Amino acid sequence: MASDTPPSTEFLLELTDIQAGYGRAALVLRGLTVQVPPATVVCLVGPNGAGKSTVLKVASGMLTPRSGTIRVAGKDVTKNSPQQMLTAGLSHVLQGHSVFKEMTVSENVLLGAYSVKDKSVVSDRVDFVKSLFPVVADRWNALAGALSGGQQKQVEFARSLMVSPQVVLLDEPSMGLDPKATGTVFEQVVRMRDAGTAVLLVEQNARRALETADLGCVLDLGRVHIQGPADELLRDPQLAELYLGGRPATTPTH
Amino acid sequence: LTLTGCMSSGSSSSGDDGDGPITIGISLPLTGDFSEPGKGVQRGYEAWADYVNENGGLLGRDVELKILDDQSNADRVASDYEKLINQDGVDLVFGPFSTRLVVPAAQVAKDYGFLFVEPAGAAEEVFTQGFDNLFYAAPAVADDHYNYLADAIEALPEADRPKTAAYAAMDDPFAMGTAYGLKTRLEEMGVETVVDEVYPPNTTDFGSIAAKIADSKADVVVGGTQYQDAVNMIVALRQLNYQPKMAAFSTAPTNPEFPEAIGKETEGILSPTGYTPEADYPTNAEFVEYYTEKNGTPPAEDEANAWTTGQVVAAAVEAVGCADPDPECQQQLIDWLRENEVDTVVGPLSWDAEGRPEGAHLIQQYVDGKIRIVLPEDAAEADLILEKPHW
Amino acid sequence: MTESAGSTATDTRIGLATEGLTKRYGGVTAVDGASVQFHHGKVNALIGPNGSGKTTFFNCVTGMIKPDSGRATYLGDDITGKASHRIARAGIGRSFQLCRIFPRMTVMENMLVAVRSTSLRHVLAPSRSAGELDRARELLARVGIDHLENSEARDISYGQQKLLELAGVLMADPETIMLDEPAGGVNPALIDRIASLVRDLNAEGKTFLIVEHNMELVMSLSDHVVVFDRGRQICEGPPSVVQNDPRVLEAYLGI
Amino acid sequence: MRNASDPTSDSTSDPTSDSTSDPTSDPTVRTDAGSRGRAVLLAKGIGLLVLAAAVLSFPSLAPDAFILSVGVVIMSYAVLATSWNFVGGFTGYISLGHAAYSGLGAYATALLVIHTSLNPWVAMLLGGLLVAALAVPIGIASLRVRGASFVIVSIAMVLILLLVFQSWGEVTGGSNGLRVPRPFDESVLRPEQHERFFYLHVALLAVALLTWWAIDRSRFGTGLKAIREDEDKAQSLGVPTFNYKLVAFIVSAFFTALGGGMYALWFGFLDPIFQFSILVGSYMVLMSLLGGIRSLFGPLLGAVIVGYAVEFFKNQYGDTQFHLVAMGLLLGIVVLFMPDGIIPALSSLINRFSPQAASIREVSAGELAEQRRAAASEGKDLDATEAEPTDSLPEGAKR
Amino acid sequence: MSLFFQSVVLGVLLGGLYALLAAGLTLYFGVMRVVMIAHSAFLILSAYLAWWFTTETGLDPLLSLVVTVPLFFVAGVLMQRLLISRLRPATLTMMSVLLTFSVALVIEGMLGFVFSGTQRRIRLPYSGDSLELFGANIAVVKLIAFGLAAVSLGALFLILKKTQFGQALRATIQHPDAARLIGINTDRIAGYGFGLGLATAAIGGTALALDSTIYPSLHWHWIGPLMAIIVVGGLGSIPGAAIAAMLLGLGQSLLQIPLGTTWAQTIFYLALFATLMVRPQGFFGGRLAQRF
Ligand SMILES: Nc1ncnc2c1ncn2[C@@H]1O[C@H](COP(=O)(O)OP(=O)(O)OP(=O)(O)O)[C@@H](O)[C@H]1O
Ligand SMILES: Nc1ncnc2c1ncn2[C@@H]1O[C@H](COP(=O)(O)OP(=O)(O)OP(=O)(O)O)[C@@H](O)[C@H]1O
Ligand SMILES: [Mg+2]
Ligand SMILES: [Mg+2]
Repeated sequence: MASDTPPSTEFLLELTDIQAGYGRAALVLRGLTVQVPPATVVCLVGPNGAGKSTVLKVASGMLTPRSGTIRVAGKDVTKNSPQQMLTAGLSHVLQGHSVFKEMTVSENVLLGAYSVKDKSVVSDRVDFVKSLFPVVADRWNALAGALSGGQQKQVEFARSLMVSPQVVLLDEPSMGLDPKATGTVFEQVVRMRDAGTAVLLVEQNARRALETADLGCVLDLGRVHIQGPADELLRDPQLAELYLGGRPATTPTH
Repeated sequence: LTLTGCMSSGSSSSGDDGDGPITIGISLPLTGDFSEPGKGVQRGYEAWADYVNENGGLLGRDVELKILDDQSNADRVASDYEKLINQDGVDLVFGPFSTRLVVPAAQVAKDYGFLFVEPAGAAEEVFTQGFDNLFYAAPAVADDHYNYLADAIEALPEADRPKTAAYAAMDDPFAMGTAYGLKTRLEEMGVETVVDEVYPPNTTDFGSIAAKIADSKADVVVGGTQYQDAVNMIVALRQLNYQPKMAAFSTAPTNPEFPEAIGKETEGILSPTGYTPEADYPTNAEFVEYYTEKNGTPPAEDEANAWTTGQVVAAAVEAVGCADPDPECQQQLIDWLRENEVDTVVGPLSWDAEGRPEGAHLIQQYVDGKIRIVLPEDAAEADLILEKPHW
Repeated sequence: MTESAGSTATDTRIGLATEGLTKRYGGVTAVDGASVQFHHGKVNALIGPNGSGKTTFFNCVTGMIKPDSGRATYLGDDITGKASHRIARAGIGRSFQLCRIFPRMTVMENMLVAVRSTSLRHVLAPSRSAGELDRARELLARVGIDHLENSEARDISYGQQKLLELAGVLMADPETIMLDEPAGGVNPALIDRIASLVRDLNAEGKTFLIVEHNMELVMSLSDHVVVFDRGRQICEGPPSVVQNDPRVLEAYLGI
Repeated sequence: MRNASDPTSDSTSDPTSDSTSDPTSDPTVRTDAGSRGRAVLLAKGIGLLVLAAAVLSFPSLAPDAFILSVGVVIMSYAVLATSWNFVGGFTGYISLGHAAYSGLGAYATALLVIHTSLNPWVAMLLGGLLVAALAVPIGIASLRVRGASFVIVSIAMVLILLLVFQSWGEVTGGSNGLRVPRPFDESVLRPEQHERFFYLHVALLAVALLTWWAIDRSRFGTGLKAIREDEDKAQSLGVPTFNYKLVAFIVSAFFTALGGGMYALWFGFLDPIFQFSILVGSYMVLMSLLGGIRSLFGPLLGAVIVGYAVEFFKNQYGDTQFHLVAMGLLLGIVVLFMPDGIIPALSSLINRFSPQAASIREVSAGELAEQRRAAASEGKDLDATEAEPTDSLPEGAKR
Repeated sequence: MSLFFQSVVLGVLLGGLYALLAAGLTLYFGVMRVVMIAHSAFLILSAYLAWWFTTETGLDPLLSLVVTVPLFFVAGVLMQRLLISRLRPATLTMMSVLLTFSVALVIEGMLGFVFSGTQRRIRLPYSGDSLELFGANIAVVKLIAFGLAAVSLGALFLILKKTQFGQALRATIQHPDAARLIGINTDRIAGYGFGLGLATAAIGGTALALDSTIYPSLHWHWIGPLMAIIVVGGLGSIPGAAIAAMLLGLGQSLLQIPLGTTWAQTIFYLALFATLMVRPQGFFGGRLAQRF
């Protein structure tokens, strides 16, 4: 279903040869460039520890790069704080579990709209996410920490849907979700894309992700390994084996 | 070695005798919980030293005080005397303040064979520890403070005596000593004890204690108190408008701040005291005059006891004719004090084998808003009010 | 694929089993009278929609929480409500869904925590004996993070942490290994390695109980699949059967 | 960057300041690391000797009895801090109330000496055992809660004991304090006493350190550290967490009590408000933290520094309350700027100069696959062989 | 009987004050996992300020609140931003104990330095006055203190539960990264939270100063009972703290009748240990409370 919209010259999110690392440790990202046009889903895949999450952290201002520039809609936002990034129209859904465990589902979801002042918009969105994820509606007043792993992820994703930014960074949104919920998540990704949002998607469920995405981008050793239209990457057998997990039959073992 | 770096402040040379000044080592609670009385004692000591130096010194040598702050802490007080004796090589030591600090300090002095005369630490326990070098430089031990009052009550006709008494004492050897001294006497003469409360030193809320006392409607209330606890207790008692016939509190009422703290309602409050500026003992007038011009205010009990300590040691030194750390000299001083009586600003003092002074305290009372001596008759400045007016 | 592990050969013994296991949280019944049996020496899978009670089931049988009612048995003997370290030493090792490691210890130290016996000699023995170290390194190599041996565990990426946790569990050398979403957030290529690792260990006689949402993995790996919904078992059987069971399609795959 | 994957660099830089991490931790370079290990051991041995010599020669160097007495106090601090570290360092359960156990030890010893005809040293040991026994129920109660609650409980312990020992006058002497008969007869003069007690404290300290070291390198120790990180997880790995905690707690209480008892015999006078004071307990924490709660000699170092600081501040700001301020600032600075303590701070400073281990794998998925095939085609067991190439290959692979 | 009733009244009044003070502690803890040993030190500080204010100006100590409350709020913000925020999240709870402990020492030291160790007490014209109620006397000052406590407690509760600030505060503590990513200014929010806590200390201190002696080391006397209260109430639960405070205050006051002052104080610690055995997370605390 990968739509072959020609990559427009104007990028909503632009990371140009970023170098970044944690603390004094060696560089994690070594001169990496990623560009996300509007109304496009770019999918980052790569082995564990390749630096995918780091890319997103840099993009959302959680980790300031050692060199390189970050542009959102052409505007240079390097060294901005996460809040400024948010106001610049960029939202980031963390990997792992980042619900507020000791607050209720409702508080979590509503806090998603912390930066939104218009009450009516908020209530519309609430209804919308409730309809998307039944568990949000069912457990509206339960402590989020009491939910199951997958349910928490759903709440988390719902929370991120409370705002509608230009650029969305998703770090493994489908992790721990059952097939149903996974379906919903990918539908939403498509919906965002169709609404003109630029989506930078990190997924380990690589095949599924690339099927959804327009452009693919394989990360390894903190560099972009291969880049191109998602469907082409999918067809490349060597890539398939190295990064997308060959069918069990073709595993190198035995 | 590193440690010497910061602590070799005193020169050990002044240890050996000669005609250099006589250094006297003292550790006092200048900070912490006992700092208030501690400072008083300090003023007393310093006044005494200056006085002596202005009048030809001891054995013709000047005296030089070396005062350390023990932070109201027993561990510190011991190490202070350790330091004074070993590092600063003082010739004599004077005692610190408060029973809790006297015992560990006396131990150190004893181990180095020093004479140990102390201005505070009136509690019985101080004298039962087998310190043969210790002397308390005040008229009476805590338990005997109220003796005159007890006698006066005993003198009353059966009918007029109070029937019931309530006691509340801070959990502190001295404070408890005073209250319980009176308690034993009153019980002997058949005054029923209706409340007997002991409260920790850090108590600040006296509501419940007061409630108990008020509820007992005791004729007499006796407070074994230091300072603020007395104020708090009195306020709390007034909040419950309890009106005893007789109210006695140790220490606090003699404190100049007391009337301001309590206001007009001090009338009739009793208190024992070891000292009064008015007393006509030889040397007292001099002391009061000297002290007052030096510090602006007349001396209170703590200052007087400090001065007394000085007088006692001085008497021994002059008599024996030596003042140096070596044990023989110190032993001679000790022996001399055992044998003799010393005239001081709190009256003539002599000691029993454990170092207990063998006198008694005066009883003061607020009469017409001013604290006056009411007992014993011969020293009295005003008549004892038996029916305490309402507070 | 499965012939690789000799697991199909042996007859089915019942390893871990529960009867009417129930756990309630206020209004929610997380596990609702689940009576399940898992085959010893096989690779078992436990699947079900989010919130169907899989993790709670895990916690109940491994003693992390006490079930309200029902009992759990392992190879016949009752392990209901036993302390989790007892159960661990009875031979059941587990991993956690939200990967748990010891963040401020090095990867190697993480490996050395596992305790296999309570004998004083074992407990007081030096933990860094050469034997232990080699064993640990081999396991780390097996999951492919041996190069991180001396990094602090909190500094390695999420997927790496998952692998570390797996290796740590193996270090305790349990005969039954319960994995809660081992493939969650793990790179596909690595998933294949985990799969082959599971097969090898299974061939060495280890029993597995795997909770996983990655159907491809489950179906390729497991000999026996149990499907949960709303805290109880709705069907069980070999993958081929389960895969086409209408209830499963409806409740889980949502087709 | 290059040697990021070079195994030797991994082994040289001990990432955590844990005294456990030993250099011989890489298969490919065992010999090399082995020699380095021996060098390190040698260095450690020498350091140890120097330390011992310095400590033991102190009394003869001390210019006068006062300095000597300060030395005794510092050693007693060191004993207490090291004992505290059995709980604080391993399990990360910070107890601000360890004065409870030193106080109990002191009183137990004193009362035994006074009321029984026991030899003082036997009494001290017995006192320690009594306190250890008492620590069982206390531990069972207080180790049920973690973090803050535990701290609070520990504080409560001290306060409650203070109340009890103050009010229970007939046994404890209450606020009159309790005089402890001295273990040596009159002929032994005070300076002589100080010297003896100094060596006695050193001996006790040595035993405590030895125990700490033994635990630290044992599985038990690793288990305790795991508890510090994630208790449930540790338990699921078969660590009997509660028993571990309890044992550590009891050991700690035991040594603390011995420390208290010995101090009582030396000082000769006990007063509840000074025995059961939060300040004493917090000094133990301060000293351990300052030196480094995860390292063997941390508390000792901390004790020396704090002990010196106390004297110094007193000398400087004798009759003002500034000594409190200074102590507070010291603690604050430690917590803020070197929460792991001096020793770790230093060792990490050293590490800074030795190259960092990158946590990112230096070999791309492609190369990995290559190696696997190679391994597979050689028909060897996949995993065994794989360990070597992945570690050694990248050098070549990169050029 | 009248004694009993009198003690009940005193107990309730005392409990009210405990409640306010404990609420402050709970606030730091419940929302930001900080054990604020220095809370009672700040309490004494504000008491001293009230005393000083009165002795200098001769005005009623209550007026000092106008100054101290904002002052302490700012102090709280600074303290959080400059000190607490520097601690590693991983070890926050533990390290905060020591950090705030050191702050307490500094405050005590400074108080001793500036005002000396002397015990102080505010002299009020109405310090001895009392109202009669069914045979029990209620001291006016105690009543005022109680009123102050009740009002500020209520306010605190509303702020935390009803305002978006309260939510943002809790979010910030539970997952700072996520909180920042949804646009919360985590630094500022946490700072305000801390300021709020100190503000309660300011009020409590003034209330305390009305009817009690103060001296620099007094805070040790308060910290124990307060800590016990917040554990019994359930760490982090403000209503829990309030209720526990009331009950224990009452208990203490009643126990004094048979047991005397000293032993009555042990009720706090006995309650504490009882709680640990029966319900480690405290009687009103959330499931997660015992973790911290
Ligand atoms: N907080 C940190 N401190 C130091 N190093 C880190 C930190 N977080 C990640 N790293 C390192 O940076 C590299 C990239 O981490 P990152 O989380 O971006 O990988 P990833 O591609 O997201 O992997 P995964 O798919 O497992 O999430 C890893 O090698 C990891 O060891
Ligand atoms: N501590 C708790 N308090 C309240 N409810 C809980 C708690 N733990 C789990 N639950 C509820 O129990 C149900 C089962 O949770 P569980 O984690 O077992 O689901 P799961 O099968 O593991 O889901 P997932 O596939 O997302 O991991 C969920 O509805 C969850 O909300
Ligand atoms: Mg990632
Ligand atoms: Mg789960």
